Amino acid sequence: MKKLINQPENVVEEMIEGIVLAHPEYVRKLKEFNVLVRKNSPITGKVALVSGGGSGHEPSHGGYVGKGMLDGAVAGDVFTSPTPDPIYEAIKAVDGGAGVLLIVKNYTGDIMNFEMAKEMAEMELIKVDYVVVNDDVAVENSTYTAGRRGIAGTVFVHKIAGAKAETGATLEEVKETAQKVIDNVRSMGMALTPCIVPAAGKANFTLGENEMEIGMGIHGEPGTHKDTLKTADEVTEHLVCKILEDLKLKDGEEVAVMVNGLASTPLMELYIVNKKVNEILWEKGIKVYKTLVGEFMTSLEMAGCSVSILKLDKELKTLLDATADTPAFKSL
Amino acid sequence: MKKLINQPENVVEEMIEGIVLAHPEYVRKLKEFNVLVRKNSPITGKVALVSGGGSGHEPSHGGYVGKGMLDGAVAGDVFTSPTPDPIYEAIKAVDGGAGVLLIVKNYTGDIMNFEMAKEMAEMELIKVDYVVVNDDVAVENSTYTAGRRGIAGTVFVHKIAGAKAETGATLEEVKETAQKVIDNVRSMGMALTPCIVPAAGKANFTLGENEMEIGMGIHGEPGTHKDTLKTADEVTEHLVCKILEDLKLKDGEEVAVMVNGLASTPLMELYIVNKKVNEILWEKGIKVYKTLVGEFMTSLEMAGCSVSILKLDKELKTLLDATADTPAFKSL
Amino acid sequence: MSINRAKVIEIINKIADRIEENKLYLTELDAVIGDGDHGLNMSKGFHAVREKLKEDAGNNIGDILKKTGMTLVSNVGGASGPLYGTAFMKAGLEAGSKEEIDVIDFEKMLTAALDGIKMRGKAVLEDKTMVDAIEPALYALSKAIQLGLSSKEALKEAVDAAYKGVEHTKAIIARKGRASYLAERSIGHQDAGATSSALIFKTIYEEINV
Amino acid sequence: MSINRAKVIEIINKIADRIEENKLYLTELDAVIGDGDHGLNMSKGFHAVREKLKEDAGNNIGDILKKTGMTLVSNVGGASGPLYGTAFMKAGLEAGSKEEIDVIDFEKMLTAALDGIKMRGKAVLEDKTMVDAIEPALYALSKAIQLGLSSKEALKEAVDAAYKGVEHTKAIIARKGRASYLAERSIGHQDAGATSSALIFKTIYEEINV
Ligand SMILES: Nc1ncnc2c1ncn2[C@@H]1O[C@H](COP(=O)(O)OP(=O)(O)O)[C@@H](O)[C@H]1O
Ligand SMILES: Nc1ncnc2c1ncn2[C@@H]1O[C@H](COP(=O)(O)OP(=O)(O)O)[C@@H](O)[C@H]1O
Ligand SMILES: [Mg+2]
Ligand SMILES: [Mg+2]
Ligand SMILES: [Mg+2]
Ligand SMILES: [Mg+2]
Repeated sequence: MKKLINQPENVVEEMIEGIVLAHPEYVRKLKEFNVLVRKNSPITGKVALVSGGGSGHEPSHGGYVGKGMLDGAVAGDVFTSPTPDPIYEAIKAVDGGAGVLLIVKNYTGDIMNFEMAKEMAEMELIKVDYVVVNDDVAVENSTYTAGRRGIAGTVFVHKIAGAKAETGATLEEVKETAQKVIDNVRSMGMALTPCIVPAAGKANFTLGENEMEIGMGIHGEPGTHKDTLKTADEVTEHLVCKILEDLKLKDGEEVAVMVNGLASTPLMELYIVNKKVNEILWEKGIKVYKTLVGEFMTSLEMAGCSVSILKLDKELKTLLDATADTPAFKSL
Repeated sequence: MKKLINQPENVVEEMIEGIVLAHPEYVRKLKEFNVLVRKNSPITGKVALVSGGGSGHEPSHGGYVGKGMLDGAVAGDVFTSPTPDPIYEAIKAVDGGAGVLLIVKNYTGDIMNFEMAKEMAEMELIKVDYVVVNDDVAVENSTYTAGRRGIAGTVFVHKIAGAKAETGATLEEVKETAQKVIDNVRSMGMALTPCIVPAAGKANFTLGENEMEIGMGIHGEPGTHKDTLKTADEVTEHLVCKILEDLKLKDGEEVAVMVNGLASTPLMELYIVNKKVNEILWEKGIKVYKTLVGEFMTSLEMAGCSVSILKLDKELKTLLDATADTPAFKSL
Repeated sequence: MSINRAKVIEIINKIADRIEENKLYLTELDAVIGDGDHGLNMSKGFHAVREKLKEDAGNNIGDILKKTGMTLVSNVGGASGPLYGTAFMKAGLEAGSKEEIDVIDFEKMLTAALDGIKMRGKAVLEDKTMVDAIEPALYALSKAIQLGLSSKEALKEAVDAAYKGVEHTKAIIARKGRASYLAERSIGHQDAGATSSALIFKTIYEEINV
Repeated sequence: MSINRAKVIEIINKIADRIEENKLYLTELDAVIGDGDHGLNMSKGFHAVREKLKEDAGNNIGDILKKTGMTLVSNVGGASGPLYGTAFMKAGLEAGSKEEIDVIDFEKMLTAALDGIKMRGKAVLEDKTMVDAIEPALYALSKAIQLGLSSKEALKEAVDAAYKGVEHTKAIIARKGRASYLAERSIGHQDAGATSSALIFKTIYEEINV
């Protein structure tokens, strides 16, 4: 296990400290909890946004705490949902009287822990609501199952709902906008290598020298299938087509694109993927309004990427363009 | 070789296309050259900054083209200096009459190719000057040798000289500021894994499962020594001490810190390193004025990191804080 | 059967022992179709419970179980924390200020616990979760009580039903939790949470018969 | 000895052939103490030169060599591009509009080329670079001419001196180029650029004697 860490059991705490030391102008830490909140929280009268989940997806979620995005981010152990207590503490710390929206990714553990925290906060008469992000088209959606997973498309929810909250919108309005993003964003990922949870010390799945996993989740959950290595163009074609099958875009519609690196894949390769994404969309008459290329929601040191496509309307475009100032996402 | 690419010989060109498609609001490409320039180049009356070098260090250098940083970035083949022709084209495209400053990293190839381009541009009566960045303390500096290498500290030169140029300073003044940054920035890196140049198809050095290379350059050049794996704290201590031996900071002085990931090392680990950097500086009474943690100058998919420390004065602080708006570096 | 306050604490500590012994086994089960941490999660949770009860066990059985549940919720994270936590809290609410319980009380508490798990996790029978061990166990217990079996015999029926449920999880497709992402590929593998539930029943049965 | 325009082109094409044959060898030498691309760089450069001269070779020897140099500069990148490029351009400037050259001309051209390399790369003898092959070769050539040897013999002396220089690079520490980062660790390994220089001299010698 080649990692730049100290004790595996301390990685999350040391990381959170490192974030606070790096970005004191943006965030502060709640005492005794792995929770980051905006330095000037709570902001009176503004709906507050809280996100979080297991660690190992940095810059998600602490990197998005700041103006125009999140008010609080709760970090669980690596790949494990946080317990309700820190989520509850985050809610209390950021509530400025206008209520708190929780942005939860669709994993059983996350949903239950965030729900319990919500119930705890409601007992203190704080207005709390939540949305569940489920953008991963690799997993079938069916009423009988846990449904699709939430992956990198979540960052669009942070950005756009965050911008909406800055406008002074109500909790209901912010939730509605967040839900609109969720309804219009689809993602799919793939991996070239597994990753190692520090506490486990070894990879929990394997891929042959000539193999990749298509549809890989951000915790190493299996995807749709294993495949032999293909070119970037072929892989991109597959991901984008699966997304478009589900998103059903019409000629002339506008989208935002995110090409997200899982960690080890260099920016060079992400841009090569982006080129192909553009070509495919262009051929279908779909207009790319904005593109994000980089590492937005990672998976420890995994190699691979995900593509997210968000269908835009006028409101989403305006909010996507709005100013954001956080450690990991800035928009002037 | 597990890479998301198409033909190895096309990676640079496809990447550049992918960058332009992702960020048309920032950059445009010069026809027939792997050169990115600011969309609105040339800017009349402003000193223009051109940087570049081999590819494989993304977001260096194309990611830094935009307001408050570079006017042009020239991309050579992977890990190979560009030839003089594209550098010359970049100079011509960005010169707004106030002259052009070339920011060159101290590698024989880079220096000779940038110098030749400078000579070509001077024949067209364009005012051109250059600075050479040599921040890597892993390599001994001596008048008999090629001297220290230029690594991630270069990004501070881009940021600060770029901000200086925006103030309307003359070429001489911008050069002086750039040189001041170079004189006050020191860096050192380390690697846990090698990387693979796409055209070569295999790693050009090896590291055992329990080994790391201390002082590693950004092209896989050997460092000071191989060592067995150590904790993040021990590694950081070593890097920072080597830097401080050379930089000679006094109690109460202020610095900017950059913890730079070489590519595969997760942000989580970079923040753990940052925590230790802060602790060491704090103990020595050195004040951290600003911290950057992320991937600024990478080395394909190599795992590892570098630490850079820049000694600040009032001018450098103001310029470091100034607005920047580029695809990979934004400062509000 | 009559279980007092002290015995409840003893049983919970024994559950913690058994979880610790089976940490690797549970983790391995979870690794095949989940994310390989169920044993670690349960061990972390029951370790905290043990410490908590050592320090302040509460005045009555309801208190003990509520503290156990809250400690699990606050220390585990993931799916099993809220689920087992809710189960113990609901059982505790049902037990209230009792200082002694019999098998009828236990049946009521188990009913409340199962309701809590289903409310929290929205799983039903055949979703390949802990519900597939707990629900059959509760049915078997109720039936045994109705048939007039001894508490010892009734609990034995419950344990057997739980393990039959665990065995049955191999045959079905996961519809809840991480294993559901595998769809058909989850068939053939035993659910980790059902296994830990059966282990807890077995521990209770054994402790009542020492 | 007298070399005309056509012969110069022939020699350059032969150099391109030899470089191609030794691509792997040069790359491997560079891999040990550099970045493992010298053969690739040279091959890319001379491939472009061959194409360039096919399309438009220029009117005289000066032209041919300047085009060769500029093509190398424009196509290679790295350190060897500007160095070999400058060398050929300077040799071309020296040759001027000549349509035929003899060994004395060659000596002057080589002097200009070496000056160009040293000006561009700031390396001196014993820095473990191509200079360690070229400078001894030039000395040997000059001495042989002074001693009245035939052009053929003089060129032979130059080739031998170049290879002796290459051999000597094994014994010394690199002070320029990438290998200099290795300091003492560069000892024992032969310089790739010196090797390609010696190869070029050998090709010229062989071509003049066919
Ligand atoms: N919705 C649910 N309802 C009931 N039990 C569930 C549900 N989701 C998961 N489980 C149970 O939780 C177990 C996994 O627990 P654990 O591994 O500790 O949590 P996680 O899945 O978050 O890693 C599964 O084996 C299953 O029995
Ligand atoms: N400053 C210099 N002066 C003369 N020759 C040099 C200098 N630096 C490097 N060289 C030569 O260049 C060779 C390396 O060329 P090459 O591998 O093509 O370029 P790069 O080092 O950029 O990869 C070295 O073996 C050496 O002979
Ligand atoms: Mg888990
Ligand atoms: Mg090279
Ligand atoms: Mg699990
Ligand atoms: Mg080389």
